[in-house]
Amino acid sequence: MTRRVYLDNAATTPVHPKVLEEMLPYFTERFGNPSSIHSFGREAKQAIDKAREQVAKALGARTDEIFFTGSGTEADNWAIKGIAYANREKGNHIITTRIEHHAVLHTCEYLEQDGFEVTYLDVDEYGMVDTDKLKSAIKDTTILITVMFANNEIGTIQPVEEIGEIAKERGIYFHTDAVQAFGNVPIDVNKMNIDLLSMSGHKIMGPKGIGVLYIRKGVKIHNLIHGGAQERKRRAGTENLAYVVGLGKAVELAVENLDNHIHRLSGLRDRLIAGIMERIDFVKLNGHPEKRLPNNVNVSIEFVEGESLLLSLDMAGIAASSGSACTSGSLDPSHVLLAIGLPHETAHGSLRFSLGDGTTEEDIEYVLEQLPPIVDRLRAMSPLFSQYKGGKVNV
Amino acid sequence: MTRRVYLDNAATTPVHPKVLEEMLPYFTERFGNPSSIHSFGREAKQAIDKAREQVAKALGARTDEIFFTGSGTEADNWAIKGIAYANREKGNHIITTRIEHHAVLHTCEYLEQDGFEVTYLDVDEYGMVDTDKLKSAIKDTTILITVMFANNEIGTIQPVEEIGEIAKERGIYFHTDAVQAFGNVPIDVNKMNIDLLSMSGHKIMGPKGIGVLYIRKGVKIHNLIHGGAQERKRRAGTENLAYVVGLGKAVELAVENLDNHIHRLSGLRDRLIAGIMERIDFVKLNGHPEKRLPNNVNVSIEFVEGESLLLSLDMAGIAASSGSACTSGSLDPSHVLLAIGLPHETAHGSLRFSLGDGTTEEDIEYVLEQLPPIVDRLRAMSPLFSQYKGGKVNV
Amino acid sequence: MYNEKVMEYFTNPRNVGEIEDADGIAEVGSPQCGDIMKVYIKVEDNIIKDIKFQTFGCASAIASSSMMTEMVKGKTLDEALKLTNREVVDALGGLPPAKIHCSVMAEDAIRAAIKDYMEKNK
Amino acid sequence: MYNEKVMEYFTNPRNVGEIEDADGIAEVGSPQCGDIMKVYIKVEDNIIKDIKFQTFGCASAIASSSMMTEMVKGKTLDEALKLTNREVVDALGGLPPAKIHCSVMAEDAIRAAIKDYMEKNK
Ligand SMILES: Cc1ncc(COP(=O)(O)O)c(C=O)c1O
Ligand SMILES: Cc1ncc(COP(=O)(O)O)c(C=O)c1O
Repeated sequence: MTRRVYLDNAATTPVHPKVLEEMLPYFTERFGNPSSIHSFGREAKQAIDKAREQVAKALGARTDEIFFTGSGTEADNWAIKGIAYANREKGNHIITTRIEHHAVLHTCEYLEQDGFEVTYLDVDEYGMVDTDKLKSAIKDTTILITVMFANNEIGTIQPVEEIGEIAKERGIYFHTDAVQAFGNVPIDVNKMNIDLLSMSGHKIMGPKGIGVLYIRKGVKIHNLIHGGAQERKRRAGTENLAYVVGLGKAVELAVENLDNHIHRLSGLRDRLIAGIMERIDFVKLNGHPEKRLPNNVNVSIEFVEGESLLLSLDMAGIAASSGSACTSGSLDPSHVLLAIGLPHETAHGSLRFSLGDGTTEEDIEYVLEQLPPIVDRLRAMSPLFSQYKGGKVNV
Repeated sequence: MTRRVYLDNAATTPVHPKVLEEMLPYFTERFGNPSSIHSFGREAKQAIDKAREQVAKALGARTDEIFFTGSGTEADNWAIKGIAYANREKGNHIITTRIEHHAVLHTCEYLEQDGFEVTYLDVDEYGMVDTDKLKSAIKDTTILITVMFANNEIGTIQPVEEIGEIAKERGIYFHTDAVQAFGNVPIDVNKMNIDLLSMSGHKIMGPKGIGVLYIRKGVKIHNLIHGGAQERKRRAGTENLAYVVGLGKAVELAVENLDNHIHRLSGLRDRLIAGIMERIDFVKLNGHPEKRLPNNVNVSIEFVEGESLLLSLDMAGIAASSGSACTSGSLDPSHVLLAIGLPHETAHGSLRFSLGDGTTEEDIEYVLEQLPPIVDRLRAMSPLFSQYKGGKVNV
Repeated sequence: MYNEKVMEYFTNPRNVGEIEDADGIAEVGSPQCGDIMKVYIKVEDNIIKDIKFQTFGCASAIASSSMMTEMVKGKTLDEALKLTNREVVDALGGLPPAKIHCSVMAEDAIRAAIKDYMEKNK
Repeated sequence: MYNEKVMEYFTNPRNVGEIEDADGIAEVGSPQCGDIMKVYIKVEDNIIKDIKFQTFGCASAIASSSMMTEMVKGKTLDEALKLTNREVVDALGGLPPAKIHCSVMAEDAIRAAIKDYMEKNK
């Protein structure tokens, strides 16, 4: 079999062996329902309490501010709808950006159908939000600012602390989707004036299908999922015991490993970026050159289309992702790449390599070896490239 | 250590070893994101397709009618809110019962605050819904009937097929919470005219934190969780790959084992009921004597309180549950036991034993040995019992 | 959920029972709430010479009643009247927040029993 | 996602390239949609003697163009004009629903190239 190099850690990560080890007993032995008062239940309850402490500690939060959800997406939905409906009499205006994850964007769009007004802030060519524009977008009716901590496609890290300060000054709730940021960037909800923060397990070597919503004590918010009294009556449903335990462990490991992770991965990232630039012509780096996740590489490779690149890489055993519409079956390429001003055909030719703790130097060298001939082959087939060479660029 | 006898399978079940075995590779090896087009992703996608087929087959449904959720509770919330908001212009009236799970009741209550009208049908002393009462509750504005398939506390099985027919005749959507029924009762969504059906993994030896909503093709429903294009754009969030695989397997095993499960557990159930009646005075069986889940025993033991019973059983290694308010820290005992007409103090003294595939005859005999002296001891302490003996019953 | 001390007083409660010729008797709580405590006291020279209780209720209700009876036995009526639910909770090493009302019932019960004695001996 | 045949035509596409002195040329699709197909034909006695293509697009766009060129090579113009996207899909052993438009582009491309030839030779 060919070598398999996984560089799609922003899509999802494998579960860390130590995380799996912690989870395992909770499937078959310590499987009680945390709401039960017998010993099986009490054991389960304790495990959940411990995980909650691990998460709270990692964010600088209190344990009673941590709520487990069924995904990062659910955390985003809960934060935005919950704040919107609970604060409707105060106002109906929400501020967000054009480059949010669909979990935020589609939730905002749903609210627009229900009488809310949403401002989608533009970003600059690096994907950065302009805090002056943010300030001038604030109205008397603004009840929520939701800006992602770091972007999942291009890796740009937003000025979260500054945004938190603006929100605080104006008495507006501030939510941040930190699904991609947590484990890649130090986070402190108090220092950064964050009122609500979303996380997801599967981006940090935890399991898929669990998330966290941090809700600052005192924030007025409705429930999203009604039912039993779990999570202090705020999020109903029998707790995903094994995953809660796993998430707690994954968070703990991520925090322990943070410095090393940032240092090692940003080195590999920079090597990969430099290598691609050296070896392939007509390539552009997307996202901010410095304020960038340590694990994110996003490049546009002119004259070729993303899916073809991905499948060719896949045949060489390399897993990556793309902002091309072809990967999703729709016509428009990634809204993020369009928002930073890329022309459609350039956006279609974008590739994202997202590194993880399992990524090695050899992996990077392997990609740098495999990618150039793939690009050559596809460009040789591309009418856009031969037009360019012939001087008839119509892009 | 004392023997441990787990008779709280209606609260949650352990994961079946075969289910865990199927799940395991999906944490660390086959961990791809099903939306990714590379080989890791395609592998993941296939696993999800297979699980969807397993579930569809079990319900007599089509694969494109099966949606995975983060819990049974989420499935209930989605069904009810989704139908309510999508059919608002048709009407605002919902019919349900007083004995639904909180996932249904609290969702209905939330909708009441938002302009919907909800009829909560009474049930008889056995917890059965009267279909004539249901018929007369229907109005021109009725858009949804939601009646649970079988009750989680007292095990009563509702006349689902008849209700389905009534709903169909009147052109009203019919949702049933089958979280407790699936795996205990044969279910066919077409034969029973069910439009929406909720299931949960952890009641059938699958994992906790995954559920299913069956939505009949053509049903008009809003999304509950907005974001990515997963689940054919109906339920966003990266799929819980390992649990989806596990749920598929658990469902398959449950269906294979259904006849044996029903036969064996109802035998043990009847033995336990008869044994309790023989050995303890002043005991009442709650729920329907025949139309009853094969794994449910619910008895009220007069003059004693549930939590004391539970903790005493727990010290003997027996895990059960109770409808006493003391177990939840609130004052009112179970709404289900009150709905079937039990006086408060009788409801407080109720015990539920829920059997599972791991339950043995020895387990039942052990309970029948341990329970009577526990009851004796607590009755000896009870002022209600000495009043009764003294002829001064003030119950 | 409960600490060992509470479980010990639930499992082996002190002073369970009735006193046939009690000098004061009181019952507090109600079946609706799932808690009833009945307390019997025997008084001599203003001192609680003997005390027994019966409780229908959860483990913390049983433990609280039992602890309370131990705490007031041998005390003068005045002293016993000063017993607070906080002291019962502390003597038990703590109760879960949702169960504090059980200790309140224990306080209420001994006060009511003393009141009953006083009324009868006015 | 794709079957082996599609992957084979994507990996080893037949008839890639340009024809310098082509008799008909056409380009369909647009960079916006992420798909462009350019087709060159050489015609003799109403027969497609040679055909080449260039494609900017996803794997199924490349495979569809390549398959199309194979299917019309050596055919008369009339026969080639009758080629449908369905036939291309079938020849590829099927395409995912979201990718059917790629086969439509292939059909459009050959028709446009023939049209270009006819206009030039009117
Ligand atoms: C009847 C019924 N409905 C819904 C639920 C909720 O399911 P889950 O715990 O998966 O959220 C349960 C169990 O908790 C139940 O018994
Ligand atoms: C920025 C961002 N937000 C939200 C999500 C959604 O998280 P989940 O997949 O756990 O629902 C993701 C990843 O999918 C993401 O990258």
